[in-house]
Amino acid sequence: MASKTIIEAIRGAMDEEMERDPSVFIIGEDVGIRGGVFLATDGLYKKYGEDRVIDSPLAESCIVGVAIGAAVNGMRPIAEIQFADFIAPAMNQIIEEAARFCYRTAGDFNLPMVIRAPWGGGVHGALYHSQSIEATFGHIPGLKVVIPSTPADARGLLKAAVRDPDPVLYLEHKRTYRLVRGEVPEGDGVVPIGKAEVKREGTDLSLIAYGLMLTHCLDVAAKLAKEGISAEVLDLRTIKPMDEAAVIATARKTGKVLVVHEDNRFAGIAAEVMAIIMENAFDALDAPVMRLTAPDVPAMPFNHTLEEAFMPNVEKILAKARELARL
Amino acid sequence: MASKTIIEAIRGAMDEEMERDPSVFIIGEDVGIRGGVFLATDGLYKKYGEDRVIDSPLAESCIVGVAIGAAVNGMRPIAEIQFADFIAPAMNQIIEEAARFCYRTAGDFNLPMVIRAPWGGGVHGALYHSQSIEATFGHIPGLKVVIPSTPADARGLLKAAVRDPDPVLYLEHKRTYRLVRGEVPEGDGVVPIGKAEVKREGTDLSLIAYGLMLTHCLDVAAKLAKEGISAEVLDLRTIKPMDEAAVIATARKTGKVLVVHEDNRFAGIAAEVMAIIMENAFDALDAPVMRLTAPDVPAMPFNHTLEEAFMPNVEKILAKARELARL
Amino acid sequence: MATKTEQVQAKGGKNRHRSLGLSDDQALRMYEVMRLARAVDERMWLINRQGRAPFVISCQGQEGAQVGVAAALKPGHDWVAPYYRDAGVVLWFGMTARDQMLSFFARREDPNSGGRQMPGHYGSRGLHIVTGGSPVATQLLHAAGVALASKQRKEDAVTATFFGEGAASQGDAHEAMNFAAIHKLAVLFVCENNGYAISVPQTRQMAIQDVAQRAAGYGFPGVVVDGNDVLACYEVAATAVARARRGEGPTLIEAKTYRMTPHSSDDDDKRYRQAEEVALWRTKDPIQAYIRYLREAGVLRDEVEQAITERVTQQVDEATEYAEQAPDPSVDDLLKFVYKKDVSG
Amino acid sequence: MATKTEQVQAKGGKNRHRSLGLSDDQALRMYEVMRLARAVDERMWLINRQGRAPFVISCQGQEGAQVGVAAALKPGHDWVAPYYRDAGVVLWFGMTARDQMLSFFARREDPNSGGRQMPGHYGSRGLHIVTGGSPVATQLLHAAGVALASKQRKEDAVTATFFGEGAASQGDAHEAMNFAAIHKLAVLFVCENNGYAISVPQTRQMAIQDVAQRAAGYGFPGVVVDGNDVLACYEVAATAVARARRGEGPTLIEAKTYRMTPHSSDDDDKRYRQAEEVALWRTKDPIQAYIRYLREAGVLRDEVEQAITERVTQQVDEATEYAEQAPDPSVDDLLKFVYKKDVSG
Ligand SMILES: Cc1ncc(C[n+]2csc(CCOP(=O)(O)OP(=O)(O)O)c2C)c(N)n1
Ligand SMILES: Cc1ncc(C[n+]2csc(CCOP(=O)(O)OP(=O)(O)O)c2C)c(N)n1
Ligand SMILES: [Mg+2]
Ligand SMILES: [Mg+2]
Repeated sequence: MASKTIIEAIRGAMDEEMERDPSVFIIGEDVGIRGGVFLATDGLYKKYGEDRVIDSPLAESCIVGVAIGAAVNGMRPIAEIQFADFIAPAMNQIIEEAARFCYRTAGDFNLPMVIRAPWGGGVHGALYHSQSIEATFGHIPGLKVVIPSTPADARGLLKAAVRDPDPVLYLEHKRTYRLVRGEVPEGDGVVPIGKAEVKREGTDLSLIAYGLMLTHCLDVAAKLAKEGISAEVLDLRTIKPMDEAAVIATARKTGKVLVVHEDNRFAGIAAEVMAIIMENAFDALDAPVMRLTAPDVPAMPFNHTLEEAFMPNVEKILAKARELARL
Repeated sequence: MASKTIIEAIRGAMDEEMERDPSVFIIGEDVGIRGGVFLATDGLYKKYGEDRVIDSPLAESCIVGVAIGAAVNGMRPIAEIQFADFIAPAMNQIIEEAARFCYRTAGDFNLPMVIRAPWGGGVHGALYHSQSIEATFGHIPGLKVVIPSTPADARGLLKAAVRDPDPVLYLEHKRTYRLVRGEVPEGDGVVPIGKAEVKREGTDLSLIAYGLMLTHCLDVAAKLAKEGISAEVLDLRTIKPMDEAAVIATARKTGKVLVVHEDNRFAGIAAEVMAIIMENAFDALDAPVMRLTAPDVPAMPFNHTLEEAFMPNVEKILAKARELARL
Repeated sequence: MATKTEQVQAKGGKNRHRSLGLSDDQALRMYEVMRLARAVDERMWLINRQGRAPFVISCQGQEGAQVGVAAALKPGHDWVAPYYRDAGVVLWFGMTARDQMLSFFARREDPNSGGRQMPGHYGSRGLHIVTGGSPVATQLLHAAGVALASKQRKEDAVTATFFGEGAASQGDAHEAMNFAAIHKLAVLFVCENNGYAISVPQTRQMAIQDVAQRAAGYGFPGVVVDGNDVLACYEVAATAVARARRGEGPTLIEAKTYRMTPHSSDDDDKRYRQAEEVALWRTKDPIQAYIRYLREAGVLRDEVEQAITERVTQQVDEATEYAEQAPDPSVDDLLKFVYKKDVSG
Repeated sequence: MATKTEQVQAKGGKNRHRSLGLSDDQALRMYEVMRLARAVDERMWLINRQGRAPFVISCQGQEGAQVGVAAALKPGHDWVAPYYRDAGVVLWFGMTARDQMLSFFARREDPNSGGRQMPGHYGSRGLHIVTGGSPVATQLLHAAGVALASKQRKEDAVTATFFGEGAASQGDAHEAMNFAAIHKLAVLFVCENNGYAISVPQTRQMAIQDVAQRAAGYGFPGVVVDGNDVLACYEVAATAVARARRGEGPTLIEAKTYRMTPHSSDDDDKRYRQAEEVALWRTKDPIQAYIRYLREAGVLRDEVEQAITERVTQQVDEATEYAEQAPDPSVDDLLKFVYKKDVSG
């Protein structure tokens, strides 16, 4: 077991997969000599050369469209979108093409490709370097959407994504890159797509989250414990297809659920979790499921006061959890 | 009161608004001499000329991006996207630009523009001429999303959209264009954005829908009445911002709610409606809120058997409503 | 690198096909595929007008450009990323009249999509035909990606992608040509310019004469060719393929042609096209032009013509009969193949 | 219509500015705005390095292209759709050092965004500066739309939009130029080609020498100019503006220049640029070059130089002091202006 940050785990996973499989290559803006703006691909250009670590032109539709074509022709591209906020120019290629290749050909075609994108806020990134996109893409059939919150999951889910025969959107919370450090197992350590994980057991209420909010929820659970409140923390890990069984299990276990995300509220992932619980664990609820999310304003402002006000944080989650516990 | 189809109401509303306000113009593919592929703009090119009814190049990002610029400079564009399925190339301009202009300038800029798009299935349109996009855009702060289901609402909401100072996505269910006929009032008849409407009063359960499904729900309510079940039918009309008060009121009134849409299920509009009810009317529920939606497969296939299987219809809604009534 | 737009003119003479290195047999195979594409298309309209199938979208008028270019490629080795009019391309690459009819009737056996997509949405991994959806111009980037993979593996396969002049206005067309140029990819960008994007004429689509002029802005050759002259199309394609195999990069081929039918069975082209214009272009029908050449060249003797007509008619008849009887997908097919690997619990 | 790429070379002589119709005062105003843009930028780096503000993105090295082009426009009448480096453009159009510093410190008074956007995201309806977000190239389409509106109302306003050579790879750049060409819109497409898109050099961005070559593919003139020669930039812009006002359509101006700083305060350009290259371009600093010219021309006498330096320094000092003290937005500002008209119950 080695201790790594999330960015180290991601870089390492790409390196291991490229070593293992010559069909794996990276394409994106500044991924080459620059090593990516967050250094996620640092050193890979030097090690694997410009044919396997390709600096694309400044065009996201090109990055994804080319990745699709390469995947059709036997390669396993890892496409990097520099910031999740800049994925929109590629939405036609992702939503209408990549996500539909398998279905529209009744399985004749499939696309083993990964799209990596740093997302999330808390880094003074303002409106266009802080966005959450998991609900937008989670709604699209044919895509798999994963979000690791620990270095071990970051490595294991990225490996699973590279080896998966379908397009996987792999979202990396940029605030956690260097903030979150943890043990990474020796060996393969592949983490299956589609499986949530209880990161902390509890009995009084459940906190369901992913990304930076998962880290916050673990802090909150520790604080609640001191107050005699036993909180279970469920890490969704895969947004789509969601591990409904795990969601239902924790809801049935505690009867009280708080879903937390920093994405906008309306038709977000929390709403889907609430719907799943409504349909499958209604009878087991001791209180209405609650959600703590960003407000419905377009991403977080640059100004630190407004950024703070936008983001859910430990204090806000703690307050909401206490409120739920009291019900 | 004149009786009109929905397509006639839409065409008439554009004609009236263009007569009233010289800053209103239309831009889109084939909107000119062709009158649009559904004839929504039929006759307007002849009447207003090529400067106010502009055949764009085959480029959706261009259509929306140009509309944004024109709106900045004093015009009120109505941009037509030929099919909702082809809006994705414009997502960057809609989501990252149009929706954020007002917020990112703290109100200095605003965009009075309408984006019209035919959506929905049941016309042998296959994967790319049948899609639902309301959840994708409903999730985006800064956009207003409206869906009329009757000729009067089609006319009144389109007029409201043209006069609104913010970008409005106006979605027209293509199956209802000529299927749904109804009275259209004399005079202005503007219908306010943001207000749902109870299209049929009831006491035993509530059916919440929009678009073609609203028409189906009215049929279902009539059939249920014969069975002695009194169903209320709420037409959302505006998807975003949603009329939460109306949703909560009907849930509290009947205690049993079925939400119906033909969009995909995961993180769809039904999930948000369920979340709103969970948060605001949990204590008033006699049964868990149910949803009847399309499955999570990429839009409906061309083959009629599969199209039928994909779409919610009167039979499926009726069965689900009976199940809910029995609870 | 030559980046000027060359106007390739068809050279006369009875030996054009031989001087292009085409045997009489090859010349006739090209003719037969053009005929087959046309015959299948005409049958589809017939059936559609009888209300037995909901939708047709045509290749009629563009078979010369399609077969001329496709004939310069190696089916099974090279790749194509066609668009919805390219019946001539996919038939050359191994699809059959039966395949066409199976997708026309949206049957389960439809090799393109199992009855899920509209007709004209071609795709076959085995035949190296990249699946196409409806959004235009996306396939240009797919073609660049396919070609990138070939280059990464140091294979000499060429990828040809086809699109209309309207599709050339999409951002994806720009991004694809730019990327292919940067990496000198073995791509043929084939624009079938039929003068209209549904109702929108070229003058509202662009302010230039030739789409081929764009190539210079990316750094590779752009060629204009008479799309109704199948041999001229073969000639420019063969040149572009050779260049691509040498690793010298892409070529943009603009085939000037015309759509002899409405945009689709849902369209009414009388709203935007003059009858005279349509009539004029009928006289330029690429099949008729090729017939004249083949007869002059003494290749298409009456008995050959008759044999071909019989084969074509028979294939279309059998295909129609088979496909119309063939089973639909069943309701439980609806949920299949959302993913190749389903990981939902 | 002329569509060939013209290499505009700076003509020598002490009277260049007068021969271009610029008075000594105008020439000096251009100089002062370049100096102010540079001074504000340098101060921002200083403050950022002291940890008093999180982010800077620079105009340094590109002031000549920015002010040269902007000076050919009529502020308040014409429109600009700039990008994040265009401090020189917006200062010419009426923004102040104080405005710059208010957005640098993300204060409530920031006229661009009320502290919501990063520095460099300019916008002012009153000053005819179209608001910009971070996604590159979207503003080219906005500029086409602004120009379309001017044309629809038969006004002679010109719209200039600015972008990097990397942004030129985006589909939106293609769609905007094509649309502006079709409608002969009064647009200046100004590419500030500084050779890099963050770390990606031009050779990986495109396979051509000059972005200006693309103009021919749309049907309007493309011009290459020395972006570090403010008067040469003014000259080509004045020609393009005159053409646009005559209703003859857009021009693509490519200003060859260099970014003298890292991409932003988050970048480390040593990873991808050689020190020699950076040093070489320092010798081509557009401000120094202009100083040499103005002195030769006898326009920039010592006392004038001194007065300008004092005014610039004073403005930067006052702006910094004012902005650093200025109040932040308050928490309840967060929910404001999602819509102009809030219709939620
Ligand atoms: C992105 C997108 N927008 C709109 C459409 C609707 N549409 C289908 S074909 C077509 C016209 C295509 O014209 P062109 O590219 O010239 O090809 P042609 O049909 O003339 O062969 C349009 C607008 C589409 N399929 N995709
Ligand atoms: C659509 C989009 N993708 C990626 C980015 C991230 N990004 C910001 S600036 C930049 C490079 C821009 O290069 P260029 O257009 O040449 O302008 P320059 O910074 O060199 O002046 C990139 C990739 C972005 N802002 N927008
Ligand atoms: Mg065409
Ligand atoms: Mg640059």
